[in-house]
Amino acid sequence: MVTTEAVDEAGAPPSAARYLACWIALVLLTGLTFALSTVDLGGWSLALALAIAVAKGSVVALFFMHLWDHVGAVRLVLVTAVLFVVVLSSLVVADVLTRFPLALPPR
Amino acid sequence: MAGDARLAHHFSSLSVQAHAARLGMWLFLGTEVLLFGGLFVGYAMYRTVYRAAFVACSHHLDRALGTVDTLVLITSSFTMALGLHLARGGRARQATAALGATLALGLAFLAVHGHEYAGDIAAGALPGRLYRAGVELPGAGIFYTLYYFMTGLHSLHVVFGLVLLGWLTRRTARGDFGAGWDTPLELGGLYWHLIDLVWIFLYPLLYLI
Amino acid sequence: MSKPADLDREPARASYLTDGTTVRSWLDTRDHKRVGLMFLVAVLGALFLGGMFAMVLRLSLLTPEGSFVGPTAYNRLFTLHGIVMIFLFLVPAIPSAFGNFMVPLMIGARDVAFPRLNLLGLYLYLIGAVLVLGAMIEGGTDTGWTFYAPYSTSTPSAVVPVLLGIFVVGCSSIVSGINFIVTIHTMRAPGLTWMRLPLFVWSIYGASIIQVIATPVLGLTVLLVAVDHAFHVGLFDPAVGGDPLLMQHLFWFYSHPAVYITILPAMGVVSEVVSGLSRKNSFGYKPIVYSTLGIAFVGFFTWGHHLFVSGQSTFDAGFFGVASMLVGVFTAIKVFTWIGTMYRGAIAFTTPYAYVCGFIFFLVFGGMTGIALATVSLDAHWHDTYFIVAHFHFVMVGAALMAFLAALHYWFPKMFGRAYPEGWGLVSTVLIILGFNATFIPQFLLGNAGMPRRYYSYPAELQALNVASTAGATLLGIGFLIIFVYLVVSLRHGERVPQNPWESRGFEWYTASPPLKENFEHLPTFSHAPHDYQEGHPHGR
Amino acid sequence: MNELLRRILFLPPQASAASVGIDHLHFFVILTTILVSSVAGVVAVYFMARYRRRRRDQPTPHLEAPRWLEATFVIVPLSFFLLWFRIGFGQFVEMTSPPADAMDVYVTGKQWMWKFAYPDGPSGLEVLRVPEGRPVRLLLTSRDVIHGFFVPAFRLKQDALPGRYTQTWFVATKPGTYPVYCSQYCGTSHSRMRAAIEVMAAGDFDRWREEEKRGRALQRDTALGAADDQPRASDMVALGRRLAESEGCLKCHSVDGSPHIGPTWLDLYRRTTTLADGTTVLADEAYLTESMMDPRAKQVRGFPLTMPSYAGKLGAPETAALVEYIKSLRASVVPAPAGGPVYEQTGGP
Repeated sequence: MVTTEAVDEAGAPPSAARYLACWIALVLLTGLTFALSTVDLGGWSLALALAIAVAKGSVVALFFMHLWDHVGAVRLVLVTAVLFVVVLSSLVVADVLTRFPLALPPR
Repeated sequence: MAGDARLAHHFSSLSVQAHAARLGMWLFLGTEVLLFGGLFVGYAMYRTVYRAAFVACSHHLDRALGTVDTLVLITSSFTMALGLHLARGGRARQATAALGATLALGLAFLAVHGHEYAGDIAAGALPGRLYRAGVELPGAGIFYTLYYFMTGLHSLHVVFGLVLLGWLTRRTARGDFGAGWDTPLELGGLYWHLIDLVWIFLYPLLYLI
Repeated sequence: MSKPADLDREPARASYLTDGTTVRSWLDTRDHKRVGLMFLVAVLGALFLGGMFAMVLRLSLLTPEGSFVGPTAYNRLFTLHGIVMIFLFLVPAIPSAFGNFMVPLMIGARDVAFPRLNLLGLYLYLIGAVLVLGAMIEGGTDTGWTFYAPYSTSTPSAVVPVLLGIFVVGCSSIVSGINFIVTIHTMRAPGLTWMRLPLFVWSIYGASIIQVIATPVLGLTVLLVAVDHAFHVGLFDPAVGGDPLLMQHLFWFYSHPAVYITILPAMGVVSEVVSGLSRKNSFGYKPIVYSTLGIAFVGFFTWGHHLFVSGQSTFDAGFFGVASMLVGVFTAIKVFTWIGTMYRGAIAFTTPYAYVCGFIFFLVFGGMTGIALATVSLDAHWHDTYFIVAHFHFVMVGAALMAFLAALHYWFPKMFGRAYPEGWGLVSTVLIILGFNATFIPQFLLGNAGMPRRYYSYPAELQALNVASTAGATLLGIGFLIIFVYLVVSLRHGERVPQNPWESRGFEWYTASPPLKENFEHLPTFSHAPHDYQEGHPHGR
Repeated sequence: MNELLRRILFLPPQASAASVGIDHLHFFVILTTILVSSVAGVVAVYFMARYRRRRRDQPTPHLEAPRWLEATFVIVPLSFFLLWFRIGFGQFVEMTSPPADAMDVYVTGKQWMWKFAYPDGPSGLEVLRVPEGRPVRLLLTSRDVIHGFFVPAFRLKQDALPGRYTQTWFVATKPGTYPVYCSQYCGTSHSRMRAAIEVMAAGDFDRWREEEKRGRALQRDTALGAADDQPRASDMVALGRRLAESEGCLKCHSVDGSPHIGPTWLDLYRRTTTLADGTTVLADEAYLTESMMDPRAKQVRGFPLTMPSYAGKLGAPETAALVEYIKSLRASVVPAPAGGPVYEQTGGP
């Protein structure tokens, strides 16, 4: 009595080489983001560092945490959680940017 | 361990039970992401308000130690994934070695981070009102408040992860997990990978801006 | 399941109530029905306690200078009233008590996905309640249930134990949310597709999603306020550079969806009662499902309407105002669908149905005053006055509590196998609806007159309205006492009921009442939507 | 009709220009709410009676809502809600953007009392006198916790944040005395933290201000003659001048337009200043406050970057006093400085 929820396709277990490749990718990305931080890119440094962090995060989430193999609700959970953190951050930052200047802490 | 001894009475099959456990664990990991999310919101807001102070304070942090921490955690995530892979392949002894390596790397992370805290406290970089170190700009105390909250909460989760890993390593050594049954090890692995995921985002925000 | 032979004869085997009667069998139970029952007793205790606090507040407000209790005691009582009613009654009540009991029965499962986790949720709730109420020994705290910094971080009163208690109750809420989502995803009996789920199960699913997403942020906020109170590290303390508005943003990111955690299951109960007692399929099954998910999702974008006059930017006020308007439309769709379901039905005039009519009036009136508040300019006058107090009592007491009482009466035969006295039920319904109106309509007018909330003493010319409100509160209190009395009495002396006293074709009525320990002798299969009263398949599954 | 509804709903008198528009929206929304909820309740009860169950297993039709009816019940409520929002938010934007010529008043909330201060006039407790018909801008702050400045008669409310400034404004239209409450819980005597706003005819108000000024000027001269030459800082400009001397601002900033180490303060308020990186900025309160806290943020072209940061040294009220003093330094009305600062030429601050 299998429920309609698609249970993961337990095909051939992924080979160890895949994990090694992921590890190397992560180390390289860490080196890259460290190198980029020494170069002063002005406004872009944060955006670039976050982009690299998202790349590293998705490598860990997809392969180490096997989201690559499982379909369905499991993937949705992480995406929803991150989405709501972004929603909360963007609305709070929007409030700070458009607030009456004297209502902000003196800076 | 007979296959169905672990099948709870109210589940229809072992794979459905494993799927349920995995979905439950992922929902819990979602709440952990949101718990840290609240701190990321505080970081985003105060970075917008105190931009200069945040950049100055970030340079005061020890970037090298931060990078070492990141590499240690990434490697521990790798050995964790390897451990699960080996356990599924039935090679319990090698899996125990991999999990042992993960434990060691986790402890190394705590050691490096403790050393970093000691350096900060010695330099007088205490949170909020107690901030005494160097950066004269308004908001420096807030940066360190956030720094201690984010890395402190993360380190607390590393400690929980290590306790969990210790229990899992002992069970792997006893050969509890094999091709047919690996759910506790998989869920423990997910928790450890989440700790690594959170640090991957903490590292650039605190050390590299 | 072939033709259900055991529909009419008495259950030969012991029901979940009588199967194991030692105290240990209750405290160490794995049975979702027993956990639900213990939650029901706990939340009723919280309701009773919160009601006591409310009565003391109302008595103190009889005179402009407040003679019944001193200002310090008054401020701590309204804080406790808020905390006990919201965190210990409204949020857990319908999901943890009736959700635990009914969801497995409705989806044809023997138990929830993680039975031990379910029991852990109950113990976390009790520990949290002990922490919160234990702080009363040290005098409790007077920050209000919102804990706004920097007052909450600088008050000498015992605010930290209360905050930790709320953190633990929050953990219980997360645990029950996770349990329900996994149960509904993985343990539906064969044939029960998503679009055949009973509407109560959908509402619990929506409420659980909100619980899982919103409660962690409350957990963090509560911890940050506790640490800021203890060590003054200044995250919310402006003297050190922090910003009190950040605390309000984080707090209301949980606390507004929290009211949807309360109202969605209440709407689910009303959908079941309206269909069940009118013998009518829901007038719009899909619209109610999409409205439930719509409220669960859009509800996360509206928290800023609590900050219109607290220093938030005008741009954000505009964004949150529009989002609050959108979320109001989903409620309108549901109300229309319920009334449509009543149309040309065969309505059994019973206590649950009377509560549903009260529910509809209070939800529409309370909901639309919420829309009035979301028009931003009116909020400048009404914010933090008794208009707000009346608005959320209309929605929380008028709607959510009435639905809780409707559920209590509608499922009383299912849970205990006994009938409650219909006559007394209707008397108490009339008392409660009249008492409720008499309590909170004057508070709308007090708000218009400009009486701020959390006021120990008020200008003398507002005394008449306050006295009327107190009189109404007394009537309300009497109504609740009557219910409490006749329900407890009919636990023992109520006459035994057959399996399906309401002739309802909701899925939960297809097991014995009270159900067996393992719910079904053999797992059911489903081939029809719930509440399908057409001929041809009398047993509706 | 307006008066009748106002009385039925227990609303206070409409004493500000904005309150009339707000009340009209109020009546529109509340009457619709009462109508719709009563109709819903009555229809529900009517259906309960009309379609009551006559037989135990009475058959009922299988009805599904037609799509067009469903759409109507989405469109109609949504259009009403969005219409109300359009009106309400328009009023709110109007309520939160004070006109440039508004008279400023500093309101300070302190645990369980309100203090009012005119920039160049008297400060006082409990009663705030405002002219009728002229816009008044309130700059709210608090000394300890969050307080809420609430004037029911003006339909006006704004929280006062400690250490920060929030603003709101109104045009009083009816002379009289109107109560002011604290709306944000702030401690044991939160319910006793009340004040009053007295709206005076424009002429009376100006006469009152002149007397006050003459009275205080007389008082300051006698005080100057007395032993302690510390003039009673009854108004913020005088406090600002005293702070400018004691904090050493005048060592680098001149007040009479002469060039000095830092930019001159004469006519500085609302002057477009060109910065070191070529961009120009309007020197308003925000710029002045920020420059005191973080001088490097907007360095003025042609001046050395030697000003120390006053973050943590100057509280919000002191900063406001300095800002008011700078605003009062206009070429047209430079008051003879009593005793004037002495410039010692030093190597730098």
